[in-house]
Amino acid sequence: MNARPSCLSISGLTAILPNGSRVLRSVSLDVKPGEVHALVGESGAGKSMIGKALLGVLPPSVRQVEGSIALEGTELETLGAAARRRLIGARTALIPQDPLTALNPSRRIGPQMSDRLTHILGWPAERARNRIREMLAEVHIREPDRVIAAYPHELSGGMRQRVLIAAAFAAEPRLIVADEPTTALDVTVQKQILRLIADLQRQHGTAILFVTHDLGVVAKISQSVTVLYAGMVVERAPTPALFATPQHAYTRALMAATPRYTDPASSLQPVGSAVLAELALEVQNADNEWKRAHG
Amino acid sequence: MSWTPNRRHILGYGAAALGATAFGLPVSARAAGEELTIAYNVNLPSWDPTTGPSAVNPTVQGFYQSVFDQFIAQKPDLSFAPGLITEWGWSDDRSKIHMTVREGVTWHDGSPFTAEDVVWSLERAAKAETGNPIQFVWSKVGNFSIDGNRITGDVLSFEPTLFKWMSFLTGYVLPKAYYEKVGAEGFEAAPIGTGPYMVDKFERNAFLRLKANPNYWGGKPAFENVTIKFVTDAASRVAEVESGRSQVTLEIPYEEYDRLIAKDGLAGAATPISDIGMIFLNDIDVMTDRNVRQAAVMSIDKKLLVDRLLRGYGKPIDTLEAPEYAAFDDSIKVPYDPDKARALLAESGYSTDNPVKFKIQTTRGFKPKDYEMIQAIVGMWRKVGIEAEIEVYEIAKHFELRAADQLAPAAFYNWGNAIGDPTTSTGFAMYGPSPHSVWDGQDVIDMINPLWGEADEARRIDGWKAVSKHIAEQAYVIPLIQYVQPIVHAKGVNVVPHISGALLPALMTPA
Amino acid sequence: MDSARITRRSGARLWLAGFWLALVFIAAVAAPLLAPQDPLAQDLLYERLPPFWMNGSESGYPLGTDSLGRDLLSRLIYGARIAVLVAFTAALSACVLGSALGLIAGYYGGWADRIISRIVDIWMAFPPVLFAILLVAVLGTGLHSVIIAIAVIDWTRFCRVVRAETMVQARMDYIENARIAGFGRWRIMLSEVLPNVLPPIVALLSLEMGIAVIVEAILSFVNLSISTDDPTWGGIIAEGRLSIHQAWWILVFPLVTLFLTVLSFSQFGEGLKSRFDPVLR
Amino acid sequence: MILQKFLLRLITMAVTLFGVAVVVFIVIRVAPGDPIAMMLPPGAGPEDIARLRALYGLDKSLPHQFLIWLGGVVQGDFGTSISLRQDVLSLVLGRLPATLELATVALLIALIIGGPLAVIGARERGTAVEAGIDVAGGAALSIPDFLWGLVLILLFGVLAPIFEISGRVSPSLDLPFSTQFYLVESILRLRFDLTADLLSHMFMPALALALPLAAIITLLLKQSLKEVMDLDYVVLARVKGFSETQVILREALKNAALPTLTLIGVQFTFLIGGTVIVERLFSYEGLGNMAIDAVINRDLPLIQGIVLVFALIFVLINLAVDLSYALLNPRLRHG
Repeated sequence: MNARPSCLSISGLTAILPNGSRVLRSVSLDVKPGEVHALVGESGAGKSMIGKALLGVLPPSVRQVEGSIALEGTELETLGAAARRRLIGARTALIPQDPLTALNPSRRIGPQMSDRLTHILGWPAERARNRIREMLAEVHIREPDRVIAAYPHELSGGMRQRVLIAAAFAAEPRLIVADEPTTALDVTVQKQILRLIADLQRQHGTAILFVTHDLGVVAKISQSVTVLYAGMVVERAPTPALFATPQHAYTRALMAATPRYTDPASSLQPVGSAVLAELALEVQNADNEWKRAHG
Repeated sequence: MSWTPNRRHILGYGAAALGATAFGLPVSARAAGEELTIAYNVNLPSWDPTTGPSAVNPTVQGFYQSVFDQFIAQKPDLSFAPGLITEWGWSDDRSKIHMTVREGVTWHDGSPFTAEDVVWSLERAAKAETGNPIQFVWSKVGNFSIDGNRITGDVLSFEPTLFKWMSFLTGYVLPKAYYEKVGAEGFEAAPIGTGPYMVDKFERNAFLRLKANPNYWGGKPAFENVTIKFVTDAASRVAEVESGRSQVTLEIPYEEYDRLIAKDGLAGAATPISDIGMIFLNDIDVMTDRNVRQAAVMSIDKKLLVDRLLRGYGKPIDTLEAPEYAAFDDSIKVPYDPDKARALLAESGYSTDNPVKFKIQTTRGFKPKDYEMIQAIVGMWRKVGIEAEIEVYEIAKHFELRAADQLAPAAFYNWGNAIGDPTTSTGFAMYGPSPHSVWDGQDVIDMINPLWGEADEARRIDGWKAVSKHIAEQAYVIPLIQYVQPIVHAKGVNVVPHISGALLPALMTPA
Repeated sequence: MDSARITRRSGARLWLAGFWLALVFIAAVAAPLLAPQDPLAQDLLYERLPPFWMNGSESGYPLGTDSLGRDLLSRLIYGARIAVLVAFTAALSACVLGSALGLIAGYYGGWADRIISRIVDIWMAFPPVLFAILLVAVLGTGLHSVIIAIAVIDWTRFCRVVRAETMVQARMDYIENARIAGFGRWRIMLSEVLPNVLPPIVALLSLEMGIAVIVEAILSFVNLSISTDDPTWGGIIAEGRLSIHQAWWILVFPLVTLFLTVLSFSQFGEGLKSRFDPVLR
Repeated sequence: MILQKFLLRLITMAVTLFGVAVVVFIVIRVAPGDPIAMMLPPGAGPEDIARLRALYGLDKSLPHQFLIWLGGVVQGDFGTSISLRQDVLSLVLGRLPATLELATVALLIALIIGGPLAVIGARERGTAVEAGIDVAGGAALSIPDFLWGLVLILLFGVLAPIFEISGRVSPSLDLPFSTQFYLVESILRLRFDLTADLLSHMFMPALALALPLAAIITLLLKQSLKEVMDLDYVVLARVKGFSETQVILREALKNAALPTLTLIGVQFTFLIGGTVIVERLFSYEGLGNMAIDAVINRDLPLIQGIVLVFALIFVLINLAVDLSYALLNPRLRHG
């Protein structure tokens, strides 16, 4: 691992539901500047919860009780709420999962893209407008001015996701959290969007925390990956190493459950019950340990 | 649909004719002598004092007497004085009437007041289609002839109280030329009269601005500008006077009257007026039994009612004639004697265990403490063996039931009578055929019949006193109290209360 | 601020409201036992006695007396009887009338819905307070006319809610299956749709009871409420208003009682709504 | 398509108005208390009663009277008031602006109180602050507007006389207005001294009307805001770095206000219809004040005129609310 300080480093992140059950079980992970780090696991594993915890938008019913999140070395817990909010606003961005609900239906596209630049980063309106036009061009939108003046319901799902991606990269954030950005789209559009994100990432050198449940996407886009099960980190490794020599049984089972593009004939096995039992044991021990520590 | 523009309520003629400059008084600069504000308890529905329901509503006569003059004026003690006619009377054989018209009087628009106005007003009142509620009196005289300022007319049928009506409901003289020029609607919008005050501005249900009439024949009134605010809610009226926004108000709860006059800067006048509270008895069911009627009358402690409910402001009465009325006879007394009442009820087989039952109707909030008084009386009756069930109804329902003679065995009502004549109190209340009476006893009808046309005033009054005595003995009605009108005013204004209950700004002077 | 605390807090409100309503209900039922004096007994010598903690008060009259010397506490207790009566009968009749029409309009749609919606429109176009005064003038003052007036005016509230809810339910698959299975229209409406539409109705019913008590207070303020001697809170407030400076307690105690009762009805309704509503539970 | 929908809407409005006309006509004719009997002075005989009944056309059969009246209404002639002896339409139109202005001021006050409370309640959702707002709202709703009026009269009228207690304007002022919309005209004519006097008179009645309405607005808007607050685009706004309050005002409010708009529209019509008691208490000469006198005096033509005009306002406001809902909602506007 080279000596560059990590762009994002999370350690011991734990969050609980009102009834006390743990949603995140002391999760730790690092994202290097300019690196795409995948966060993979079945749905309900709590992967997008990590993104939300980082961005400070946990749902009301989930409370972070432990762990530290550092953005480029700055401990978020040490900042006041307003300072934390401004830091997140300036340095990070979110590419949401469902473009159909991520845009305000009663506001035009332009202001929704530019308000962060003008109000949070204090850019003059002129500079912000040019920036948006540039970004819309980068995401291959032909008539940027028509889109800027349009309302969300006038654009297709794919178009809206492009707008959201353009908005995310517009302010040159250090870190973008991409929360399953292609899941809600139909297959044909998914590939284009993935390639678009990869191109922009390389071009802008932005670090991306890429949340997905699709190992294919992990293989295509990420440099390193964390595997998650029930809010607990099962395995972490550079992507090539993970695919070459998966250490944990669950990772191997996951791979077996993913159709190989290269080898369609391979039969798909569901995650074995033995593996599940082993995982359950691991979760149990972790919980007992945590309870003992916290009485 | 554009809103129709508001008719200019500021009367153009007023300023022009008097040459007074139309000046907008700044709100605060209300010099004592200049400006008077009164918080009045009822709205003024209409400006025509001779037609419609408001013509027979005693409480609004104060407005009419400020702007118009009556044929014959009525002094605060109900006695009569020359008004627009200075001298009046019947011929010896009662076949003709004569009137002398006051000279040198002008209408508010400057035009002269003449005998034509008087004759036109009388003939108009006599016509059925005008809708004058007292048409039955005015139609008893006719075919007038004018000679300079002296009017003579034929008596179509003798009415002893004709001239008294000329100082009572609908007895007003209206401007013939002006009325015929502007018509009823125009008159409503901009009324003129010969009275002490002219209408400066009128916003219905809101306020009335009056301006003193400099050429008034009775002398210009003291206050130049009078504002009458229509504040129908008693608590709001109290707040108006207490906060100093109004200088005079009336008809407020007696408890509040006591509290306000105790404050420095405020004083009060509480004088008995020509309005009495009574309980009609209907000759149906149990009320046909004299014992029950007498017991009902004797078991009411009127003194306690006045002292406790009305804080002492009120006078118990035993007949429908108040002390100020012509036919008042203080020798007629009905004692408060609950034991005798129980004895009478026992005679008819009733007692506290087996009480006589009937329904009593009353309004609620129409007159001060009307409902509470009936509750108190029902409480007193309960102690002697009378079980009365209260039914509240609106004043509109009362009038209808009374006109159709379907009132309950007992029904509370108040009876105003500003001319103090027995015909318009005991007469109309107890004379069977009149739509206003409820008791249809033939004996009372026979006693009253000869009095309608009785020419000899002394014998007429004695006749009515005999009727009152008979009614009291038979307990055909339950007279309760004579109301006292509470008026609260700032110390800077002295107010002359009028027994008719009309509040007259013209009688008010800066102290 | 997790959801556990939310339900606990709204729970507290539910219990407090429930406690006060129970108190009022007990007072209504057991009035003769609880009331220290006969609410109608007058004694003009004892008029306007202050409450027990003020000097000049009498032992038998804990909350003092009114201008006719009647015990205020007894009148409040007997007043509860009428308040409960008005609240339940008026609200229930409005609820039954409104829900029935709402159910029919929502389920049948088409002409039935159009007619009923027009009637609802006409009813809502009437100024509510004026309509109440007119109705009471027509029916004559009395408890029955107050109840009828409230029911006749407020049924549209239930009708609108039930109609909207029924429309949603009627489009659901489980109704479709019931219809395919050959259930009769009435059976479907009563056994299938109604149970699901019940939660909002119950919440609204509780709210409506509070409104019924207020309308009775408004009518007594305009001297149109019940005529007989029986005490109503609105009536006592109207009487108390006249002597606010001399005997403030005649106005304040019924006002507080009315306020707490109506508030409890509305909070109870809110509590029920959150209890029933699956989303919030 | 739009025109056809609009025509259908006009028809339903006409049906509603006709329905109201029929109902009020029947209801007040059934009411006991015959207006003529009220005018009977001492001594009037049965023939006087008959004469007066004929004068006001009350001797004809009910359907006949209704047709005459409806025929008149269509041409704008609402008949003559029995007690006020004036044309009903000009009476009603003369008094309507006062009630409309009072209701509008009340609505503004309600929005000024209710809006911020709803935003705060939404922001502090789930905390004691929100519970406090709920209980305060419940409290404001539990006290009828006329009792608020009483409290205000005692507070601002007597103890600390800041505001005027009765009437709509100081009588001594010289009003240069040509229409009955005093408040609006005083602003247009830049006569702010008059505006101040008008508002000083309107403040207490408007506040008494506004408090229950503010409670309703608070509860409805807060509920609607809470539903919008968890949507994706609001979460995205938080990530952009906007504070919770900014997020509510910039993103959530507009989308939350739309659904509450229709409900507030309905409440506004109830408000106009509900001013009867408060106008009576403050002797504010609006339509409500006149309506009570009309009912007490059984002034049949006037009651019918007032109720019909109230109904007209009701349908017009609902139309306006529905139109504005379409305008504000971009999806419908471009639909």
